[in-house]
Amino acid sequence: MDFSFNDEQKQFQESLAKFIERDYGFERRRAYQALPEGFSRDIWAQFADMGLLGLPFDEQYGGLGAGVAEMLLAMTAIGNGLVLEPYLATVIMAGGLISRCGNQAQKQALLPPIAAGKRIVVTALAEPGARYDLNRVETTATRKGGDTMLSGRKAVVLHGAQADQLIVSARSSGDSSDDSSNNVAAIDGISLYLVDRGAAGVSVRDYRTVDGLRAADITFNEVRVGPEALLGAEGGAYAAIDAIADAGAAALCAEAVGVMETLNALTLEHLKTRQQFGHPIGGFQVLQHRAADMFIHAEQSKSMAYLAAMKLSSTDVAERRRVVSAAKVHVGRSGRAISQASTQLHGGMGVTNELAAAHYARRLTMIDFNLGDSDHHLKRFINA
Amino acid sequence: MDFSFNDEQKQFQESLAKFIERDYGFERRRAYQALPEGFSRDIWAQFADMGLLGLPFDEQYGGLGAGVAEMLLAMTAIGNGLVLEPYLATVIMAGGLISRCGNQAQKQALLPPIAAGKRIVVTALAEPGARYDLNRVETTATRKGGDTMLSGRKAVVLHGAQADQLIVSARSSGDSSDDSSNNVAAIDGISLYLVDRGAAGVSVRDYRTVDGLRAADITFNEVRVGPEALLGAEGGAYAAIDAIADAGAAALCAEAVGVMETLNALTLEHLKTRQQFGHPIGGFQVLQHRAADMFIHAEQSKSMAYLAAMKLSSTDVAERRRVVSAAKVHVGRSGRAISQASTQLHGGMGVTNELAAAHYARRLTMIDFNLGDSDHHLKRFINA
Amino acid sequence: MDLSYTADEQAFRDEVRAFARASLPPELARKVFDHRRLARSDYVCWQDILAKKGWLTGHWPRAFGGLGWTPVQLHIFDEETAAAGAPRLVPFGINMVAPVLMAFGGEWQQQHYLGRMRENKDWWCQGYSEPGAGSDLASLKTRAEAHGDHFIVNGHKTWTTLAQHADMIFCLVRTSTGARKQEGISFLLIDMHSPGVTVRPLIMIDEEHEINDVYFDNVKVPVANLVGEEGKGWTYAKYLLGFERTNIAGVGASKRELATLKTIAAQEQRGGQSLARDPHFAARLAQVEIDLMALETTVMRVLSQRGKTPGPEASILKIRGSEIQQALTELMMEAVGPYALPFVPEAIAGEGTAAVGPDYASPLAARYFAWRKTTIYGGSNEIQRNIIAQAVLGL
Amino acid sequence: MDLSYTADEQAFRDEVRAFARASLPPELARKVFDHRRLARSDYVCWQDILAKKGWLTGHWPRAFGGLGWTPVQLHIFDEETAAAGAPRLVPFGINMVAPVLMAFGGEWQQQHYLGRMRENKDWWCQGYSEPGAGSDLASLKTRAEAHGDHFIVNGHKTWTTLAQHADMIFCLVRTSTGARKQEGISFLLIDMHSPGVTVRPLIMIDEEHEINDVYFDNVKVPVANLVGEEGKGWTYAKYLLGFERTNIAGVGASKRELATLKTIAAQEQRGGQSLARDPHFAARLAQVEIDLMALETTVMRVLSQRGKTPGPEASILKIRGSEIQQALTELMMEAVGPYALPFVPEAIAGEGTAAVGPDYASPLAARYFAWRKTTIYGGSNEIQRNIIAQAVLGL
Repeated sequence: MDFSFNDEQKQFQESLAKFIERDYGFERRRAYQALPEGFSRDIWAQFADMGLLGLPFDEQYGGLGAGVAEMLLAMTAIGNGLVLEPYLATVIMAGGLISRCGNQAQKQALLPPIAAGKRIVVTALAEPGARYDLNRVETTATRKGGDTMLSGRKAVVLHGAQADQLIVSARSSGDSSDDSSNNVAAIDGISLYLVDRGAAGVSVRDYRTVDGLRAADITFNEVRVGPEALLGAEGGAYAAIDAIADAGAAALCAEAVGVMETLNALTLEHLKTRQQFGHPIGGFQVLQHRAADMFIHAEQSKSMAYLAAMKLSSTDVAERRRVVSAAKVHVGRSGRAISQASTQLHGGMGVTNELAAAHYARRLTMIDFNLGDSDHHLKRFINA
Repeated sequence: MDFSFNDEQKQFQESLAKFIERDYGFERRRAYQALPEGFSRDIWAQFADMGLLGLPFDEQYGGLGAGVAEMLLAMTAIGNGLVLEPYLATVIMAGGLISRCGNQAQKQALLPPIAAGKRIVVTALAEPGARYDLNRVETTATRKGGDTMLSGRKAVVLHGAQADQLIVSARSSGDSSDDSSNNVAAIDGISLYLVDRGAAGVSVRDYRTVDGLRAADITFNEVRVGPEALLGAEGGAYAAIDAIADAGAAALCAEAVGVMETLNALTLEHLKTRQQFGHPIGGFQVLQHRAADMFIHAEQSKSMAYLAAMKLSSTDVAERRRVVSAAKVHVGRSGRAISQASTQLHGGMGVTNELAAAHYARRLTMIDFNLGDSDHHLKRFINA
Repeated sequence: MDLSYTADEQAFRDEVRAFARASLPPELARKVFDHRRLARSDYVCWQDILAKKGWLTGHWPRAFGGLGWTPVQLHIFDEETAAAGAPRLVPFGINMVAPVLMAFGGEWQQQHYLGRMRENKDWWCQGYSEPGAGSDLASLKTRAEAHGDHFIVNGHKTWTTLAQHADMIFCLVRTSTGARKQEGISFLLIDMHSPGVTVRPLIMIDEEHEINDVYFDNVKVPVANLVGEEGKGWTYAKYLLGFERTNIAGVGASKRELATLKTIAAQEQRGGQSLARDPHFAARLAQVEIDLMALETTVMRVLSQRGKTPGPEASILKIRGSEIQQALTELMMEAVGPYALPFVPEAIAGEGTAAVGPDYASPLAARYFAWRKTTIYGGSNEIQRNIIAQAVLGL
Repeated sequence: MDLSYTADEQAFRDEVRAFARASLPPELARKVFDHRRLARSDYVCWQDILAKKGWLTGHWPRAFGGLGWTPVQLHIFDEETAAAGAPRLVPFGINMVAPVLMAFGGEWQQQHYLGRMRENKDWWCQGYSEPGAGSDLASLKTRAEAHGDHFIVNGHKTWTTLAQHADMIFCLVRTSTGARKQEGISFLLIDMHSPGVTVRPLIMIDEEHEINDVYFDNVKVPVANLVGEEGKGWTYAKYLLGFERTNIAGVGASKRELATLKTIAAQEQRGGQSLARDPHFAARLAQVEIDLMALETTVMRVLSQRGKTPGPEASILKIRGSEIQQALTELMMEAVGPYALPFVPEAIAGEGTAAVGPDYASPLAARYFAWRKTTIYGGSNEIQRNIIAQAVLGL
């Protein structure tokens, strides 16, 4: 039992912190956000140079083969800087699926360009009306000769319009109503396909999200893909989807911890400098206790983020799901509490767009709406 | 729309307050509690003299024919004084059932001695394992000649061992599993019987409750009652039981408001007098805000207690149940919050038996366990 | 004690309901129900309709041209118009500065300004907060120097709601620097069209332009626009705060929002069933509904027992009212799940761009964030709890 | 970073589990699981068993006769013994005064008192709080006057846990009245059997006799029992407080109580189904379970990163630990519904009287009330939040 980082990891952490401080200040971030893609390709290239984009991939595919500790550090730094780039969608989620399900040729073709920052691949898994249930798939995959035709809709695909390729879940057999999402092994008939974002029949509605990122709703209308597009076994993709969604959820927890750290620091700074009634408002006991609670929430969330990350590699799927859900619930609720408290402590300015803290509060709140909110995961935890 | 009391009611309120102050101080109450019956027959006789014991009864049965406002005032005073006598069980619940279901002869025989303090009748409605569902009745009523044989068990009968007579619910037909407690009209087969506490086959386990009252678990083993024991129509008692349980719940809300008032006053007194770090602890902002929240809880609870009391006479049963449940939820949760805050603000002494506030906190907490707790009523509210 | 509405009150309710149904433009009501952004003309349109009927100032005393509605009538009016989908009335004139003018204003001020308010001629805003003076209002720095028949005003107000629409602002200004900072504050009415007044938008967390910085650069204000006595502004401001808190309970609007939330929950799915039937969500919704019942009853209790001048108990209404409003926005945002994420301002503005996901979803997250303001403005909830602790409980 | 237990740690866990299973008397475990009242002999019995094995002080450094367990081992020991149904160890000697003696005690004190603790020979209690000095500990008034080779102690301690069983008490006493009230406090060890010591029970809200007033009337205490330097008691007391807070997280016991809660919820019915399947109750239970997971991980994180000396972060453990303990008692009480009401002390004491309702129900309400103490003692949670705000956050 050892919660400490080794020297190499500490160095990695410091270099990330330096990068965020130097290149990801509030005004710079605003500028990246205003770019057509809603993030900076320069930053993305720098991430590649730092090895971040291949962090978890095998070395043979241009990755660093890093483990859970590095993932925690990277995602926490992303939270610290409120990073806009599609790290979660591309490296953790799409990269994770390819690493897990891809055959040798697919890994060779996809992972190195992702690691090099040359290609952006994202996952398109959730559907309108399915809420957070990734097993409720109504997008159809129908064989037509040697090819497959995909039809359906995917909802709130992070960075969908900025991606070169999409990994799309579709139903190659069965129907979605007979699935119980808590029996992973029994869910059958879902497959994954690689689809070019520009392919015929793909239409993309690009939009901003309320926390400053980009997402898209994507319609697939008789989109033809070849046999090489199939990622993993036909009809047997759900276990991988479930595992990658958990990896994404754990990564979001780590990101949330980073957001909490910075938001708490900004709030403390405000409490120490803002004067009312002739004193810094941080002298008021009620505000002190609120700040103490924010600190407690962040520390407990950090513990849960660590625990969830550790369980990702567990062979006990039920245990992994239970702990990831527990972490997502805890982080979701703590995030809500911290963001609300921070806004309140900032007073009037806390609800304007001009304050960095307002942007952190928004992201922290909206993280909960990705890959299952607290209520969703509480239910999954109960039924685990 | 008028929330004020008229002069007569105000006078009534003042006389109650004077009585509680003079005759129901903390030490006196301790002495009443130590009496064999756990309350004072002297006080009971004085209640009778004041007209309290017939307050809601028709004048022809020795009552005052008073309305909702007087009930609110009486129950609030009972809460203020943490009164031990069986007012709820006898006057509100048993008296209410007799008034509602009894025939002329029964009313004539029972109400005047209750109003005069000569006889104590209580209701025995809930059963072990049925939790708060009064429609889950497994006590059986079997005809034997002209008589009826009662067999079964009743749980936590308030003042059961001190009563002269019990009003017992029993199933004269059907079984309890086919009832949906939210469809009052459809619940069938439950009857009410008057039983002497000393009758053959009645065995009573008397005990204290954690909030200082008395209750009993009562077993009925082939208890024979005559036809005159039947209260109301055979098999058709549930609507009356449901209505009286609501009257009891509304009365408990009013009592809780009285407990809150006194407990808040005791806590404020402590905050103003207890010194720590050289100042009264009421100077600490965190404790001030906690006291403010206690005040808010009490005021909101008072509003709900009024609203529930008003709806008791509504002809719209669904509306009555909805509002009574809302009040019970609100009062239950507010009571929990106030009692916890009060204990905390009293510090170490708050968890000893020596402090009046500790007794108020206990009663306030346990009121929620009578006639349906917050969770029970929240569910009933949702399904209403 | 009789907690039911009288026949007269019931008749009044029917009248308001019928009138709102007949006169409120349906497309305006739709915007309100769907949480779309309202233009200046939307507010003005409805207020003109009410002004023509005499109902914009129905709650004013007859002596000032009102109809002398009882507090219960005003509550009924608020509830019925909110339920019909009416926009909220801009409160700064008719509900905030008006009582101050009635109590402390000169005859000309009463005739001129109250008259124009009855006819909805001016849009008012409030010049209280300053960058260095939020909850600590009395430390304000905006100065007004007397020069013969006018004052010269210099300073910077912030957090001024809808100042971009306003014709008039009532301001707290410093006319002298006394020993206590509460002294030397005066209450001034300033024409927003005066030279030297600049309005700069403060963009809200939901990218809405609702609040502003207002700068005064040597603005000339006639002495006739000084309310009451010079240096007594703090007294008037405190008088006004009580009125602000009463209206802030927002029961009528919260009842409408609760109904909207139920509609949304009935349409959303969780785990294959309606969200409204999800026990956990239903329990949270029920809790807010119960809290709102308690608040409404408390409002009626305060109003019917004490008449029109609200005491420090009004702090309860502010605290619970704002908490309930926030809880409703929070549940609504959660109800739509992932479709809380898309942010399409054009759709929120109702400018013809389609929303992403269900139509009702698009404004909800932005609205949740914006509504965090309700526990901050009008005296933050921390200040309100201080007031209860000190003024009510004597701590 | 490796968050799994090492093979050694796992082996230690197995050893503790096997030992507890083999040596803890089953009737004692039953009493603990069922929340029955424990007698002095119950505590002593289990501590004797541990002392014989050397485990009563396994977490002590080897230099003082301990086994030098790591914090992780101590955590495993706590968790496994709690799960087996062992009573909590009386902490005042081995966990509280012991570290003070190790750091500041004289050689004789270390040999004599630490030696007796290892063999479970004395029952210790803590003499800190006084009627006028609760959270404001430093304002204590108990005086010790030096008279040659002994002190004469006069004063009144309160809230002294299980003083009626104690052989020894460690006390903060005032030996001089300095400028700051923290100065002039000394740390004294007093034999409870000395003439002039009187113990008076304070009956708890659950009618339990757990705490006491302790009066000192001209009690003679040898100078040899002064710990460290005269007037430095406050420093030692603060040193001790850190240790008190670590143990107070109570993870092991809370895990056992969570398991008990689940057993009860599975047996209770609500609306015709098991309470454990009731969505609302299940959600509340799950929330506590998750909070406990977070607390346990935080405990491990603090312990494994910082070694044995807990910083102000220990306040988190105290706050969350006590809140979770209380939440568990609250849910347990609610789980049994109306059968929370009966209060039969003889049944709680396990004196043969049958309980009313299910056997597990009878102590639960009383226990809920008694457990409110956990957010008050050991530095109230308000004090802990002050510590975090000031010592950690610099406010």
